Amino acid sequence: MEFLSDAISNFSSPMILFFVLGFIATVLKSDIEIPEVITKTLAIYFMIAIGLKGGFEISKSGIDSNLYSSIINSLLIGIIVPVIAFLILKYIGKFDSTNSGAIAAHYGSVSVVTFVTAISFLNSKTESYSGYMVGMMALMESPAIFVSLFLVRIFNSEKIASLKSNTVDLLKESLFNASVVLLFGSLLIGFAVGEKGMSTVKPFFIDPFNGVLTLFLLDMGMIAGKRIAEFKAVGIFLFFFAIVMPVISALITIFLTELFGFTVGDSLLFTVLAASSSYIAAPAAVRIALPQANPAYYITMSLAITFPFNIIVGIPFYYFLINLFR
Amino acid sequence: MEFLSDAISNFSSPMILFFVLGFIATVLKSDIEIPEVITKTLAIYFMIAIGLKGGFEISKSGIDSNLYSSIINSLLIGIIVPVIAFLILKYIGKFDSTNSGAIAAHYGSVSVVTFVTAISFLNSKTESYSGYMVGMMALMESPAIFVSLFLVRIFNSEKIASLKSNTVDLLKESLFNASVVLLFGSLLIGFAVGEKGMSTVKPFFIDPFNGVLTLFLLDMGMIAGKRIAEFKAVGIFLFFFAIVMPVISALITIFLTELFGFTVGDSLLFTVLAASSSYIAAPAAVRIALPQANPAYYITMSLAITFPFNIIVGIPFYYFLINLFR
Amino acid sequence: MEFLSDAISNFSSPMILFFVLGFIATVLKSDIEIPEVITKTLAIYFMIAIGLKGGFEISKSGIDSNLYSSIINSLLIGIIVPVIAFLILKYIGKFDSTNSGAIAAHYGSVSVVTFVTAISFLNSKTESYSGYMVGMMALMESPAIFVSLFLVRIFNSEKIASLKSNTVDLLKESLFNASVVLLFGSLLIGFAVGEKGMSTVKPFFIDPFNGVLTLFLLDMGMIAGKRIAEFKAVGIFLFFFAIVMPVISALITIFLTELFGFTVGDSLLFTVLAASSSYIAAPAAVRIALPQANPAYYITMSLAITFPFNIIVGIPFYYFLINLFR
Amino acid sequence: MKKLEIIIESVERRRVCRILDEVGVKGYTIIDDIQGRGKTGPKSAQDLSNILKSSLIIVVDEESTIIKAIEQLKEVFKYYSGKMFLSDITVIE
Amino acid sequence: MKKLEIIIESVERRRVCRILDEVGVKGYTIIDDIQGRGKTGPKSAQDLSNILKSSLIIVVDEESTIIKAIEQLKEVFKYYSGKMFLSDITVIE
Amino acid sequence: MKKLEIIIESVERRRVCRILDEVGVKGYTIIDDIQGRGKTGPKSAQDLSNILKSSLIIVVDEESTIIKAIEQLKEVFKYYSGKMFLSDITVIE
Ligand SMILES: Nc1ncnc2c1ncn2[C@@H]1O[C@H](COP(=O)(O)O)[C@@H](O)[C@H]1O
Ligand SMILES: Nc1ncnc2c1ncn2[C@@H]1O[C@H](COP(=O)(O)O)[C@@H](O)[C@H]1O
Ligand SMILES: Nc1ncnc2c1ncn2[C@@H]1O[C@H](COP(=O)(O)O)[C@@H](O)[C@H]1O
Ligand code: NA
Ligand code: NA
Ligand code: NA
Repeated sequence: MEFLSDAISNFSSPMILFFVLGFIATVLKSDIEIPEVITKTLAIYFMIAIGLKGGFEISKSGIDSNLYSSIINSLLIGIIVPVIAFLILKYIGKFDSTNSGAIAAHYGSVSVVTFVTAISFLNSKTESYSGYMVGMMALMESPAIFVSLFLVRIFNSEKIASLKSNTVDLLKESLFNASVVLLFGSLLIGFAVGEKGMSTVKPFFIDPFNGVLTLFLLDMGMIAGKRIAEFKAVGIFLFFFAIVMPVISALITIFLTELFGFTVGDSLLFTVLAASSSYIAAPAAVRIALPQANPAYYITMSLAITFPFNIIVGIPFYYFLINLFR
Repeated sequence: MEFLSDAISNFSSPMILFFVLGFIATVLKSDIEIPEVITKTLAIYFMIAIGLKGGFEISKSGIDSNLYSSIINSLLIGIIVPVIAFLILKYIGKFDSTNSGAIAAHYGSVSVVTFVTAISFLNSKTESYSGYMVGMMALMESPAIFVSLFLVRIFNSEKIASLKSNTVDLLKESLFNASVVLLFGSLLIGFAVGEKGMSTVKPFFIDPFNGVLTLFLLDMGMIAGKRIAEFKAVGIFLFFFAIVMPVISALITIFLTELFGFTVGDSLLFTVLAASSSYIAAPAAVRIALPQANPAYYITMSLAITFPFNIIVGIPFYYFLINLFR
Repeated sequence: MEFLSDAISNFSSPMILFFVLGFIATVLKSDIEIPEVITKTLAIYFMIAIGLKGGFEISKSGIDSNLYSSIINSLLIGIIVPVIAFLILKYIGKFDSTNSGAIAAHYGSVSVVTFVTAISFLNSKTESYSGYMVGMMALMESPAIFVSLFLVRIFNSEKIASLKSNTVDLLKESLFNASVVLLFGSLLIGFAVGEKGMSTVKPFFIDPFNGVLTLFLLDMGMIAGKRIAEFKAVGIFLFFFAIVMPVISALITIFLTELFGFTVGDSLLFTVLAASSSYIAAPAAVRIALPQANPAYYITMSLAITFPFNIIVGIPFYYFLINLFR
Repeated sequence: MKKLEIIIESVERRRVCRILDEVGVKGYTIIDDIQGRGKTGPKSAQDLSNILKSSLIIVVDEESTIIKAIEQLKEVFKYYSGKMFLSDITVIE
Repeated sequence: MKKLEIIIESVERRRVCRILDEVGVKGYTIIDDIQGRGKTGPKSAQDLSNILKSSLIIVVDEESTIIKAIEQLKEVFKYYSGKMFLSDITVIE
Repeated sequence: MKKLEIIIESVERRRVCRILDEVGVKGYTIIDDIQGRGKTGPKSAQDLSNILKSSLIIVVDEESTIIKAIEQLKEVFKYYSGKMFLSDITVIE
């Protein structure tokens, strides 16, 4: 079976193995300490690197006709995924609207590192993808958060108790969110600088990319390992949700991308974006906007269950599914 | 016009574009956060890298007869620029001696990152320069600070109210200042290790240099963007001073380098050093030595006005002027 | 004399020169500040890099028959060195058992950066070594610490006054110690990922290795320079011990490796491991387990005397001795 | 004079400072990135967002100003995790 | 209410928190990576292990609980370097 | 016993410690890289030099020693930005 061999070869990439090492090390209580400032800087590095690369690809290939359908697809996913997540949590999981909305916001938004890992997976398959997919990721960061807050407001108007000034803060923070600005900015710069400009930054932003990702995933493994201790707080329903929801989002997205006729590479990236769950932008926004929601839920689910699931099993599985339908 | 095309091509380099991105991001209140420890480490990286490269170049080319005139030129600039700055501030700007001296110290001293950006500009023009120019930069860091303090003392003897122990602290700090030691040290090491030694460090200190500079300038853009809020505190006179003074320093230096007969590359680097304003060494020294001076003035002018002006407009403009005179 | 030329060529490598620069800069009170988080991250980088490289080498060459004798040799050194150190300190130096044991633990354990510098030395000599030597280093980190604690317990049963819970903490911390887990983990991953996996991380973990080491040694030079101020607290006996003990350990190890018939490369690495003194794992463990011991002794000796001695004089000297006996 | 020590989760630090500015306190000092444990469990910096960290803000001012600040801050503490401690202090300089 | 400020060398920070948890204090706040000087000389972060740094732990609780905590903590202070300071405080929130 | 809390801009931190050493205080604790706002406006670490940051230094000692320290420190506060706060405290260990 191709899926199995893909999964196994994915599993034997240094990135995934270092993620697992970090996870195990933390469970064994070994205090490998990657300082937080490094983690944050590497996250910025990745956004610049994929932005530059994406923009440069666009400048070479031009913008094809799929751009518009890609934008529509991004926005569709940004609405459909949080709505489904919200309904499942509220009506099957019997969670209150606030917690349902808080979690839905995370699953509707996206994870940059999952995307980056998927790109690394595609590269190892020599499967191409469109440069503007980085833009699609930037596009998908915020809408689902607003959709989720809107759902909470509809279902739960009087209990929404956050402060007035919050909404303004939140809007500003989401629109000009650090990662949105960095991604779009780097995309534009990558587009503008051409071959010569790219060659000057290649030895820093392109060549060591996978190695840096390895270090970062070691760190992510440790963060996930620490979070897994909160497992009990999450409970069995949310645990399964954190695995099933990505698959649901993936299936919907595979269907949509099939409809739109995107390439295999673009389809996988869309699918991974839909299936991934945010753990940087969404937690910050949700903590401010929905303070009554329990952060132990969404942080643990995103970091310790969905992220590992996606990078280890999800990516090769979605790739297998996409190829199955062709 | 060649200047325009140079300015535009400078403006479309990834480094400058990321500076602008950082600036815009901050103005839009996007909280991209490059931790301060990273900024400080990158500053060290640049000093080592240019020191090593400069030293290695000297070891290959030998020290030419221009070295002595270069040293004289460095010291001349280190005296002339702060004196002119001081007189303009005191007699045209009507500032008190303390603030005039504080600002003059910054414009007399130099900015490592402006120098590094100029080197990157020269490389893109395949214009050569002498390895010992890094040494000239190290030489130019401190004298102007002492000249400025001396001017304050002359013009304002009784009001100088800093503590006794300060002068000793200051002398020690300036002579064996971190950047002076690092630059000279790396220059010596670059000179000593030869081809083989250089090749072992090249993949870290030479190849990714421009990429690292890109990341650093993103950060500088954000720092400048935050500082620009203090714009009002600075006032219209100082705003113009922060743009006109670099041009004055540049014209003087272009005249001097013409006199001495330096190459275009060396002349540009001298000009950029003269035109640049310090924002690491000088603020620390001045804050200790002249506590009554207002830091909002000198920090904002150096970081938020002169630095952007020099790297975006100044460098190609000075290059144009230098070529005009040949 | 070959030793002299080796020592001089070692001394003119950029790594050693930057160590010296860092040392001098600190003595001159220049505040070059490499933030601690960077130092810690670089230490992690080195462990991953040498682990990966070692594992990959094993996967290429296979495990040879020397593996078993290497393990025995590692354990032998881990017992002999701390016992000798303890006896010298207690009976010649007249130190109490607690301080003797504390210092013995450091000299029995190993220094990753000394090992890394030795690898860099071997590379410059194009002398090969076995991939599993990284594993030997990991193996040698903890045993000597336990042996030393055991000696203190025997010689000084009633005065051992550390808290109950400490022993459990300590055992856990030593067995699943961060560096042990990282080294073994990276070794396994390097073994598993093969040529293709290695090539994806090479531009980050292999190519810039020596350059990163240069930056790290600048930092180590500064740390050593700061520690040297505690020189007086250490006293003349411990000062000589910090130089003579590495040579004793080296001689014993050279004899053992001769017996076992290891290659020159492996023998040097074993010798350097035996001669090196821990300054990350051992201090933390000893501070917890033997709080009455004086940290000024062991930290200063390890960092400010033995480490510089080993990387500057020791490595080429041990290499000379090993070749002398063949 | 009174000293008010405010421990507040990082995401709300900016709002707390804004409130202090509005109330017109003479000044305050901020220590960021602190950890702790309270009734809502441990708060230690183990995720990539900043939501599991706190800041410590120290305000020294007249009792009346501090009381005004407390009034306003209580609104924040309704929803967000943290503590406020009050004690006596003398301002030397 | 009482405020207990504990300055303890970093290697023992975890044990101190464990003791506070066992004694049942309501909460505590931790500031890591602090420097200082005491009778055992300067403590500043200049080595690669963490043994030359301290943490500051602040506990606010009823006097009785604080006294219990102090009893237990004295054991740690027998062997490790640090300080404990006690003062009065009012809990607002 | 008295507790003196000194907030001083980073460039002068070393001098303050030197003064404390000279006066002969028993010890002190330093928290670096703190931010704040006072009458001279906001102090937050947004530049490459260290001039826009402060340090918090805590000294606990006999009243007489603290008073001596304050005398000496006032010289520094004439020119540099910062605050000194004094309160009562009990030393446990
Ligand atoms: N009794 C206490 N003493 C000191 N700090 C506390 C105390 N209770 C809570 N905190 C701090 O306030 C934060 C939030 O507390 P809580 O809202 O009770 O979870 C904790 O993470 C601690 O940093
Ligand atoms: N009198 C004091 N005031 C404030 N902090 C102190 C004092 N004495 C000691 N410390 C702190 O406690 C640590 C250990 O002190 P010691 O055990 O006396 O060496 C020092 O590094 C300081 O951080
Ligand atoms: N009322 C206050 N309460 C607490 N900290 C203060 C207060 N006033 C000033 N500070 C601190 O002292 C620093 C310098 O204050 P100033 O000299 O008034 O500008 C500020 O950045 C704050 O960190
Ligand atoms: Na998603
Ligand atoms: Na200048
Ligand atoms: Na050893």
